[in-house]
Amino acid sequence: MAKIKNDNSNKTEEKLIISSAPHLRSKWSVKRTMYLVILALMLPTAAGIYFFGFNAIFVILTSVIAAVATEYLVKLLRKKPFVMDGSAVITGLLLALTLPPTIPLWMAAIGSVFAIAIAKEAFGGLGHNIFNPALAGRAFLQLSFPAQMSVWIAPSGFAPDAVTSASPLSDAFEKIGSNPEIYRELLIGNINGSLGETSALLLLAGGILLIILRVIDWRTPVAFIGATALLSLVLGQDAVYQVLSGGLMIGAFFMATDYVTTPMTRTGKIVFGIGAGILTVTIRLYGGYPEGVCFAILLMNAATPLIERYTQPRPYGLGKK
Amino acid sequence: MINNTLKPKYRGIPQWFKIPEYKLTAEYFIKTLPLPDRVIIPLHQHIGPPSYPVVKIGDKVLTGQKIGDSDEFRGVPVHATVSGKVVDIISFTDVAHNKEQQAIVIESDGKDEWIDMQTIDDLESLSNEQIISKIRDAGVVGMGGAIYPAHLKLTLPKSGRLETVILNGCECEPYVTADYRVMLEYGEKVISGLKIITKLISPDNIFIAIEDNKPDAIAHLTTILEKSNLNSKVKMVPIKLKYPVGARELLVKALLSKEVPLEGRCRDIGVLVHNVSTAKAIHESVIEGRPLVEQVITVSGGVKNPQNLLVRVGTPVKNIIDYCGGITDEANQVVLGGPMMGSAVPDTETPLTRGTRCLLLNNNQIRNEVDCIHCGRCIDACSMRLNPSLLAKYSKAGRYDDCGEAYIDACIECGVCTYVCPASIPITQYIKSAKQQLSLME
Amino acid sequence: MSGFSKEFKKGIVISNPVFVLALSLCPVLAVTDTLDKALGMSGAFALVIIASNLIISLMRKMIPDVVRIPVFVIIIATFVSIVEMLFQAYIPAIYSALGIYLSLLAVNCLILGRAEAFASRNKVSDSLADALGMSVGFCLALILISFFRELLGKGGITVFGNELFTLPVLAENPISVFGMSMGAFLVMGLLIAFFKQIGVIKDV
Amino acid sequence: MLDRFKKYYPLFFLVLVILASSALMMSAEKINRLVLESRQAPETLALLQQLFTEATFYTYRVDTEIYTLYDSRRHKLGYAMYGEGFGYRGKITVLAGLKDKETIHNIIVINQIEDISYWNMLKNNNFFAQFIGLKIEECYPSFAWLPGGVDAVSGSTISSRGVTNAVRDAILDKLEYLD
Repeated sequence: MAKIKNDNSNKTEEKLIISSAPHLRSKWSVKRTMYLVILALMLPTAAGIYFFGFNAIFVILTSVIAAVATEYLVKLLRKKPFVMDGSAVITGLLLALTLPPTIPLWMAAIGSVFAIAIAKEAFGGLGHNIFNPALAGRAFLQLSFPAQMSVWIAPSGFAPDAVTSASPLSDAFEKIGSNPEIYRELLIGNINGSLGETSALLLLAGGILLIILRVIDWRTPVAFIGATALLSLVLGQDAVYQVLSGGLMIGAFFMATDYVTTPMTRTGKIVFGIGAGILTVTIRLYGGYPEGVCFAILLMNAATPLIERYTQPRPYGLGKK
Repeated sequence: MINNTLKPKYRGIPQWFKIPEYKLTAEYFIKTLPLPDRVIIPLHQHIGPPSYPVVKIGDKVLTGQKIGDSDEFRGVPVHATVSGKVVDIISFTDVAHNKEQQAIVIESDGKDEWIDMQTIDDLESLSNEQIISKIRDAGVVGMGGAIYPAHLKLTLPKSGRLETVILNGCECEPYVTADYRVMLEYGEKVISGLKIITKLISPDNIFIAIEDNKPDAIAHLTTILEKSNLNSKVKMVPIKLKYPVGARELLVKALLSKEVPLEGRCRDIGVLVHNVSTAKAIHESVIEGRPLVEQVITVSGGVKNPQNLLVRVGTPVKNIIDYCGGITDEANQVVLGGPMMGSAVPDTETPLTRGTRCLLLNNNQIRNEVDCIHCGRCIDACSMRLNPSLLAKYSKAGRYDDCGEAYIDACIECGVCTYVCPASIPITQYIKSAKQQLSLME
Repeated sequence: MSGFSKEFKKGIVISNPVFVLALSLCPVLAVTDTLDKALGMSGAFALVIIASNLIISLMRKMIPDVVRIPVFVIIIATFVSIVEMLFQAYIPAIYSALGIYLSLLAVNCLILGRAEAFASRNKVSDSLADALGMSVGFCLALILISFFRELLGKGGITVFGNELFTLPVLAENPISVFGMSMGAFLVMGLLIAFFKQIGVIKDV
Repeated sequence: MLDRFKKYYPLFFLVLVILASSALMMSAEKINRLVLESRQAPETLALLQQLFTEATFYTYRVDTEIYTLYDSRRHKLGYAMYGEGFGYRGKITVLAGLKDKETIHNIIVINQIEDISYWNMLKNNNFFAQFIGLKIEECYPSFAWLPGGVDAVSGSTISSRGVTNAVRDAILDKLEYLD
């Protein structure tokens, strides 16, 4: 404060704001980021609704509404202001997209409640959670209701007669054999599987949209998908099939790029992607579950602080080692 | 014809965002601000030991007369910027550098009587020591914002020499156009200042680095260079515009592909970086014998008539704003310096100090800080390759030692991390306070 | 008698062994998947801690300082063995369901902790009150945790073979996570959070 | 004298406590054994003693239907469980005894309604003795036919198969419950 007499204070002085430099701020905000992600997620959501009809709509709505309601209630309990920043919507939507279309609605709701209340808010809310909430919710459901979580119906749109069949990944190894038909089906998404993970093409489009909009970094998905493809190839699997099927696309573009639970540094993002890819292939080929993306990402989430610690960038001016 | 121009290059960290330029005043000629009735001259307008007053209350002073001096070589004297009477010696807080200091208040008599100025015609008649003492007496400090005394930079290190001189014409901060106008309108003085620098340290390479959005400044300086005898040594380098590229560390990296060591200065790797306005001030101090009493600033943002002004040091901000037509309704903040690194002042009586290049009337929408979402944008944006979010986290938690271990000293406080932060965390502020705490601990 | 009731109440809420002190979590997490096992464990715990507190408090002036920990351990282990045999003889179903965790009471930090910190320094009535309070607190905590775990993880409550009630939907699709030890952590954490929220327990 | 006593007092005390606790535990064990033994049906014990001659008492778990047998010194002798199979005429019930978790100790047939001639063929050909010491793994391979170490008595194949299936039924589902 200047100790100078203010003899003629005019009106403008009363509203002078003291703030620290820089006085210019970009227009990016958490809200904007979240809504862009939701926008990109609309593509696989639309595919899910197209292929699975009313089932999909109800599951998605239940999951999202339960997520937002839980967030509101928990914030109320914690006496913190509730901000509709879209993160709860993303969690609900992502959870719904990883669920089978036939799941009972109350199970989807329980998954959402667990994802928000336990996996996110119990750790301190957005920015403090260790595990990706949507994946934690899915893992919870997978452990709790293994039967209902592995019922897959063939896509039938809005037609009422759904046929249950095995997961594409579990009977994958016999059925295929560089069959271009099945690649096309996998790309379009006209196969049985979780709500949002069937259409590889639309997931790719959503992911590329986010990369172009600079919401996510290209390194994680590229490393994740690359590592998966390479390791499958080395182990004698059909790499294209491994990449296109299951939850790999949605995991690589929308879950492994979650800001909070993945490393911030660029090298760290690559390490995270490679680690998740290796774990995915390992669980798929040698593990007890047909799908490994969920647990692979959760395991790498736990390793994130470690990765971050060892991949700090070398500061400018520090001699090269 | 620019024959010795390198290709535009920038080898720092590539930036994926663009900070808008807002160079509103680029086409406005420098006008001279009418003399203020009263100036407030702080006595410590540089890095180094503070000066003490050498005048008493009631003394008559002339423009350019020394009113503060330091016994140490590292200090620089302070001069009266108007002629008149010393009315008060007050205590004053410099908001930009957050330090308490003395300031001398001079009431102008309106006559603007100058002291005798010794003009030099032949530079060769002076020895290096004489030139340096002239620069010191004139109180020249780095005008790029660092306010480091110029004569200290120009004194050769005891062992070795400085091989490279970079004349920094990069003005990457938004709004600011003062250096650009100086290069266009005082080009001869700038090149003459460069000649003096060359004479003092006789470097092997001289670069003039100007951003590629100022082609006319590049052309103008090239024409002057061709007339001077410096032409053969000097390389004119257009630099690609990315915000903190005007910072000397990044300029060195961009031009020489060398990095300034973490705990060192440019001179440790034989490089001298001087701002174009400093070169102009060096010319004025040596050739014209004129002390640093006025400087070109840009007044921009929320004023009725944004313009470039030649302003006496110590002029209260209010005078400048009034001259430019007053604050518009949107502006709610007065910033001394550029929008990225300047400091907001609490009232408009605050005087302008040496090295200030911009007076910005800003419209600041205060945004609430929310929790860090670990998006990593600040890490991607940081040109010094630090982890700003981590530094902010440590600083917030009071873990200043950890800040030190995370190389907080490397931070140049360019403000880019705060600019890009979607969670509106004032990272730069946290880093500054941690640096302050660390320096207190030592 | 006010001293008695004070010591008694302390163990139930203010320093509840499970929710506040967070001690002896091994049995808490391991045997709370059904109400039966929780009740059995609470009973065993209560018998051991009351008997050993009583004996140790009675002998507190006699026990030489250098050998006090061995003596405590022997006393506690004796009672654990006796309780084990009693369980085997009279309630063999619960005995076999509890398995190794019953024997592990001998190295239960809570029992040894109370013996060392309280019973060996206080008079008999206070020690008895302390042991009773701790038992009641431990029992309440176990019953609460196991109630929710059995309700969610099995879809209904069954006590000693009597089916009290079942939930309509959950009985067919129980949330089996609550039957695993992860569910024990979840339920315990949520209960602690709930009690802190309503202000029953405070930070220690 | 008193000083010396004081010096060794902790040791004395410790020994005293150990002795007291041992005495307590011994008496408790006595009660425990009395109770356990009083709960045993003598006829069941007699049946089990045909399998394990040195068995003095047993415990029975209602949920898994396994008898665990102990000798007089409380050493675990083995397990016993019932199994059923279908022979030529009807149900055959056997009580199979396991020595440990891997080997069959002995079997006794509790109930059968086979034709006497056939049954005598089994008896005379030492059919039941084949089960003694049979490894459990050999009972796994097929449900329909006899285990590897057992030869059927020719002419009485169906009864042989009935007995074997009864033994397999007794063992197979309960292996995981053995403790």
